[in-house]
Amino acid sequence: MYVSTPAKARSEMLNNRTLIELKNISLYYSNENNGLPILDNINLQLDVNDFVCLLGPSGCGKSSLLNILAGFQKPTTGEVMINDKPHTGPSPNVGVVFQHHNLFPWMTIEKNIEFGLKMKSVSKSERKRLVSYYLNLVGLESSAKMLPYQLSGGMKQRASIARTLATDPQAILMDEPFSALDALTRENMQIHLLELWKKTRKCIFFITHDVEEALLLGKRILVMHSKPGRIVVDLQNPLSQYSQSVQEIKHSKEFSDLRYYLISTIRNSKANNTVFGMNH
Amino acid sequence: MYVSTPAKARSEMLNNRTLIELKNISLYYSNENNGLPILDNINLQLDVNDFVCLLGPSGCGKSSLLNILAGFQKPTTGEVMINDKPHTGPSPNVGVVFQHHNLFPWMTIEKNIEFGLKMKSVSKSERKRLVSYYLNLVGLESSAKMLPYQLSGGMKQRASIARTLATDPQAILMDEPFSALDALTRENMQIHLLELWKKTRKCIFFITHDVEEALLLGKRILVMHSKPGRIVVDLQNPLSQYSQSVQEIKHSKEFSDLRYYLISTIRNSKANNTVFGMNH
Amino acid sequence: SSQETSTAAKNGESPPSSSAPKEIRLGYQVSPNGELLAKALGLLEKKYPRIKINWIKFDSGRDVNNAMASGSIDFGLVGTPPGSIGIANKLPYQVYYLHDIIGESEALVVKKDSGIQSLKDLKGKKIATTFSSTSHFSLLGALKAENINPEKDRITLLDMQPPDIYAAWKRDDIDGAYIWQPTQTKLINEGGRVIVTSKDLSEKGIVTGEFGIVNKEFAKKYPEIVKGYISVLDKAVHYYRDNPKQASQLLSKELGLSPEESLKTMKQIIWLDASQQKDFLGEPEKPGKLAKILKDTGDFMAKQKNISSSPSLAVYQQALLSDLYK
Amino acid sequence: MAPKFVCKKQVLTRGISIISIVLILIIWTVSTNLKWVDPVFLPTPQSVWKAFLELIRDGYKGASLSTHILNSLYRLFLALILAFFTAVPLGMFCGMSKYILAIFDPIIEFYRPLPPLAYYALLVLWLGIDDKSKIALLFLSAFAPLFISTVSSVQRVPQDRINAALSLGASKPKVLLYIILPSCLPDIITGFRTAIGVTYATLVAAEMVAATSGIGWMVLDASKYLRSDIVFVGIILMGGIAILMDGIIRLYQHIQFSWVGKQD
Amino acid sequence: MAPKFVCKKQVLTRGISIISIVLILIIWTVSTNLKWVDPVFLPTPQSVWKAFLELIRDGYKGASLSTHILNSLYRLFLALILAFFTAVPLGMFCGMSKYILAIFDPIIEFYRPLPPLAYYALLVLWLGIDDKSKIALLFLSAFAPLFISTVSSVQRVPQDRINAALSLGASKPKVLLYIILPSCLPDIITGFRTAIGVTYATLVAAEMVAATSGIGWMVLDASKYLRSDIVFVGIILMGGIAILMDGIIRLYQHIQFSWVGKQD
Ligand SMILES: Nc1ncnc2c1ncn2[C@@H]1O[C@H](COP(=O)(O)OP(=O)(O)OP(=O)(O)O)[C@@H](O)[C@H]1O
Ligand SMILES: Nc1ncnc2c1ncn2[C@@H]1O[C@H](COP(=O)(O)OP(=O)(O)OP(=O)(O)O)[C@@H](O)[C@H]1O
Ligand SMILES: [Mg+2]
Ligand SMILES: [Mg+2]
Repeated sequence: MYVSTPAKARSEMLNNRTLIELKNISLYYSNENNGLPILDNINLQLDVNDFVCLLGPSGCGKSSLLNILAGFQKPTTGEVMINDKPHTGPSPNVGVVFQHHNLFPWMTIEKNIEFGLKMKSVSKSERKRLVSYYLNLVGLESSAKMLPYQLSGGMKQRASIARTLATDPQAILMDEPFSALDALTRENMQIHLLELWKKTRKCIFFITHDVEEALLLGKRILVMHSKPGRIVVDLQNPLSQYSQSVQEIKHSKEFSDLRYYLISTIRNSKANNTVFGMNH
Repeated sequence: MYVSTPAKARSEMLNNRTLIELKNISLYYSNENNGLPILDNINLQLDVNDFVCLLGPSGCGKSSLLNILAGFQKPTTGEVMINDKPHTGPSPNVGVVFQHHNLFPWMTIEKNIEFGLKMKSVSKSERKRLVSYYLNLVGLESSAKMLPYQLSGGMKQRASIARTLATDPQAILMDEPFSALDALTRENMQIHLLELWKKTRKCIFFITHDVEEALLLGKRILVMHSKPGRIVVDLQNPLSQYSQSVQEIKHSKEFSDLRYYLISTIRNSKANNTVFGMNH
Repeated sequence: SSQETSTAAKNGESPPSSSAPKEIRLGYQVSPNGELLAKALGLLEKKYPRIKINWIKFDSGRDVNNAMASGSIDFGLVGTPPGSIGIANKLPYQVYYLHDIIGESEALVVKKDSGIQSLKDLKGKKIATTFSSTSHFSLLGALKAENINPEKDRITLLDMQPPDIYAAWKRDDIDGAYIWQPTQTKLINEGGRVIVTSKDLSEKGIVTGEFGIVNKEFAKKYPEIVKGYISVLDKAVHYYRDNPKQASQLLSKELGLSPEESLKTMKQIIWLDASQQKDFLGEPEKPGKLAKILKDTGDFMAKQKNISSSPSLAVYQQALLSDLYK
Repeated sequence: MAPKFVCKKQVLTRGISIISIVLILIIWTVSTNLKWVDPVFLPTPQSVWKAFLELIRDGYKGASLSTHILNSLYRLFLALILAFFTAVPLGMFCGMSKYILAIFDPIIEFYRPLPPLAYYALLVLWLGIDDKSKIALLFLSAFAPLFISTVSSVQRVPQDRINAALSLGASKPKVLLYIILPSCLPDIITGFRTAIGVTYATLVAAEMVAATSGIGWMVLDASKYLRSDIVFVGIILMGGIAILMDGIIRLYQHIQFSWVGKQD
Repeated sequence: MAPKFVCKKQVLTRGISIISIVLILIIWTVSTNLKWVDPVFLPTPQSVWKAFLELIRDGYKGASLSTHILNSLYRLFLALILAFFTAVPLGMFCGMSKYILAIFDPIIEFYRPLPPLAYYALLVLWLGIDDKSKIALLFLSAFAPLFISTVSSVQRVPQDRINAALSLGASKPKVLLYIILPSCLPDIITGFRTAIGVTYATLVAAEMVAATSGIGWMVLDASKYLRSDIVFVGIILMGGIAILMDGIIRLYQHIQFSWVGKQD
């Protein structure tokens, strides 16, 4: 796998330095939501070589948290630090794969992927090489010259993953990146992502609603509860140490125990906090 | 569960009359895609009380097929019939849940759900009742007065499901409706949908990339291959006859056999037709 | 050119390169007078072949005033009302020549079936004219002379351009108009009757005319050019007096009329040559009567509240270049 | 906390705008009082103020200042309302159907760039010298920008959104009313703002013919007599009224279209 | 097959447009030849044609027809180009930052609705009677619609899209150039079309003072002499040129902005 040099250099000095830190974050969107905060007193540290998976019920504030990490959203109170400096706006150090693809609609897929490289003043030949590498990675070679509206939902999502990966940021924040993919494409993408992380050890923050995915990918797993959004579980994933194949991991006892534990934690959040049920 | 009368009446005369029929459909988008059709010679009949799940790799043409069924897209060749009449445009008989939510951005969630009812000239009090019923169904009571942009991804998807269900069409076409939902919300929505179908026996066409979901929901399961898009599997799902609980079904031998069969069929499509692989 | 050099030589001046400007910019208006004829004959070009002559057309005295104020032209032509407005506002120009006095070319034309026989019958009628023009001034003057107050007698005066006047006339929206050629003839042909003309009014002392103005600086710097241009204008007037047919032929294109019609309108104003100027522009000790005409015009407009105030006669007198016709 | 923040920002922008205006006023005062510019053309603020007081007291040529303003506003509003209720529906139909567009397109494309001064005589001939021809002229100048922006914004409504509405049982007219109109409204309002500006700018031309009242006529008439103090009073009044109108529309835009630019 | 279908549709719309034009020509011919309208105001097509041939042969008042047209187009294009390269960047900055907007907003809001006829005298005073003041007037009339549409379209760019670009390492100027500009271009082009129309409509006013050439001046001058045949030649030429210009822009829009209204 090709990785540009700075990333390689970084990957060699494996350590636990904090990359992004949230201190006492809370978030309100105007005065709605019955005065309850969307996010309440969140403290979180992402290390330079973390792979964090965030689970939580729909609407609990996962994307909002990601927006704060990315610098898109100013928290109502609290501080966000990146590399020990205040993090006040979007930064090229933090790549983001959005929940909705967010491709530039007037650029072909190729141009979309090339955009970040152009912004980093990568040379033309290198750009070409990287674009074709990432197009291949996400299986979109044959759609390189198409505009986003000409792609299917899953293809758009893949293109937007490629666009972010191509710029090789220090941290990658991904908001349910694989949710529109079929099982097989998804499996492939998971394997690619894990390999990428193992090689570069860059910080990945990965929102998913699939507990199994979180267990297979994450070095660390967070669970959020809603109303107000807060982190209730923050565990090191023991499975990430294993070197077995995916199938083996999936069939291990630890996997199904953890899966059960996480599912019941998430379920708990629901029972406690929402009226959502099957009472009809 | 509340269902308005016409649907009830219809559900009583269970039969196998064809509701939507595709005859020799093929589809090209302008002259791209190397001259290959997106859809090639598709023949398909949806019965009035069918529950069809469509599986297939990303970009194979599932959404395109749905667009044709919905009357949004004119096929390049072939005929589409609904109730034995040519189906040339969008119709209130065919409700659609889009892959991307497609809510009306200036209407509150409540107003979005009410829209279809208003168009059907449902009385105001009835409208109010139905809106609050469906809001409750998808767990969005507390967000009723919010605008779409104020909702999370999963909430938007649920709102758009509620909007379509509320109008009670003869057929419901759903394009990966649960893909942005967390496992639990998803499970709930699946149960709701299945119950709805069992009560009303309306025609449901359900695109998903989750084989298990297809097995749990579908009375009939289709698999598409890509380049060109065509239906390679069309089987009656034996599991849909079972009255066991979801957990029991999931642990049955038949379930895992079918699951394995379907996954390998989809995988086959990939191996045959795309260069997408892990060769790096 | 021989004439030019000889004049320069006679006055013992330095050669034209230093005493003459590179370019003379003249703002003219399409009025059947000596300036237009001089332009058509190319007399100025012939007189100063080494100077670039730039003729710039204007459609109203207001625009000439603006152009003068912005220093865009050296010579200009204005009617008495805008001229006195300019002088009252101390625009940087002086009068060097009275081109013509308006006669029958401007007149009050009314519909034959409107029952208007004289100015007295205008009560309650709608009369159109182009505001701030010589026609407007004449109309107001005529009414005042008859002691008619437009407001009291409910005469509606409408501000319109000639094409609109014609359109409104055809629709019977107006009962009459005080207007110039060629619209005047058109109205007469469409069932109009002349009640009063500017010629009648000038006899009563309500004089309107068109005069030439020159930038103050320019006049101070190049008095010979001013004199030279006056001789050109004089020559044009005499050419017209001697060959009216040819003159009308020459002007017909600029006027947009047939040669016959052109001749008719040319005859409807009083052309003045250089010898007649002394009377109007006067001498340094004895300012001419144009100052009085302008003062009257200014006073009248001040009374109409068109301008805030009209200065003293001396101001108007100072605006006349009185040392040209000794 | 959040609302407070918004308030502070608004106060700041308001403040900057006021500083910007005051600065211009200062430049105006200084440059005129030091006679850098001929006062005949750029009068001093004092003389403009004096003229304003005079106009309030005496009116201008037989009508009070408020009559002039109200007459103009009456013409303006009538024209704008007419234009809005013709250009927007027509624009929506034309945006929906290429065939309907093909009928009207050549006509509108042709008249649109024509200078009002070039065809005003025709309007006078057909409609007379009363308010009718003036309103027609204003109407014509408001119509085109509104029509263009309506058509192009209708053509830009996502097809999926229309399909969604049709599938929900909306008839075509209802789609037009409930889906396309609200989708386009932000664009239409922007077009309307342009239309107001253009119409306003045509006011003087419209009141050039046979007007004896109206703020546009006042400005034009005063300029003939080099009464630039009155011209400036008129210009400032016109500008002020226009800013007021535009401000109201922008407030409406701000309140009504919070969703714009936020959908994904 | 698909492209064929598109072609057919295009031919059909083209056909409808032509029918629409022919219909107007027929009404014109019939109504004038039957003298329903005074030929002084609405000349017959024949006489207009005759005048056209005459103008081609002899020109109009000292300049050939092509000189008139080219002079006007020169003024127009210069003004439009200037306006485009000032209004669009300024509008983009103002759309990005409420503070920058606050500086310029009061000025532009104020001058925007002012009638050119009201302040033309000032322009002449400052810039003289040459092309400069004419181009300035045209520039001012093109500036406002372009500015407004730019500002409002920049304000409408989804924040997420800007965030995406920033996260991909684009600096703020690059976001402006590579993301905001292309996002707004469809709106800006629509604004530009409006601006062309408005500027064109101002052409007669601009050529009213001290012009001796220009198609606008020709129309105005001819109308003074009630030469409505020449006025109509001028009007039709102006309309024709405008349609041509607009057609080119629309073609560009059609080719360039296929993505508009299709994104989800
Ligand atoms: N702009 C906004 N204004 C008001 N409320 C908002 C806004 N954006 C999000 N919210 C609210 O914040 C809460 C959390 O939203 P968020 O998008 O973070 O959820 P999420 O965890 O990402 O959910 P999902 O898994 O469905 O994407 C929701 O209740 C939503 O209604
Ligand atoms: N407007 C269009 N123009 C050209 N090609 C298109 C267009 N829309 C879709 N396609 C192509 O058609 C193919 C099928 O697209 P479709 O959206 O039907 O896939 P899908 O099966 O729904 O995929 P997914 O599961 O990713 O949503 C894709 O290869 C896509 O590139
Ligand atoms: Mg989310
Ligand atoms: Mg799809």
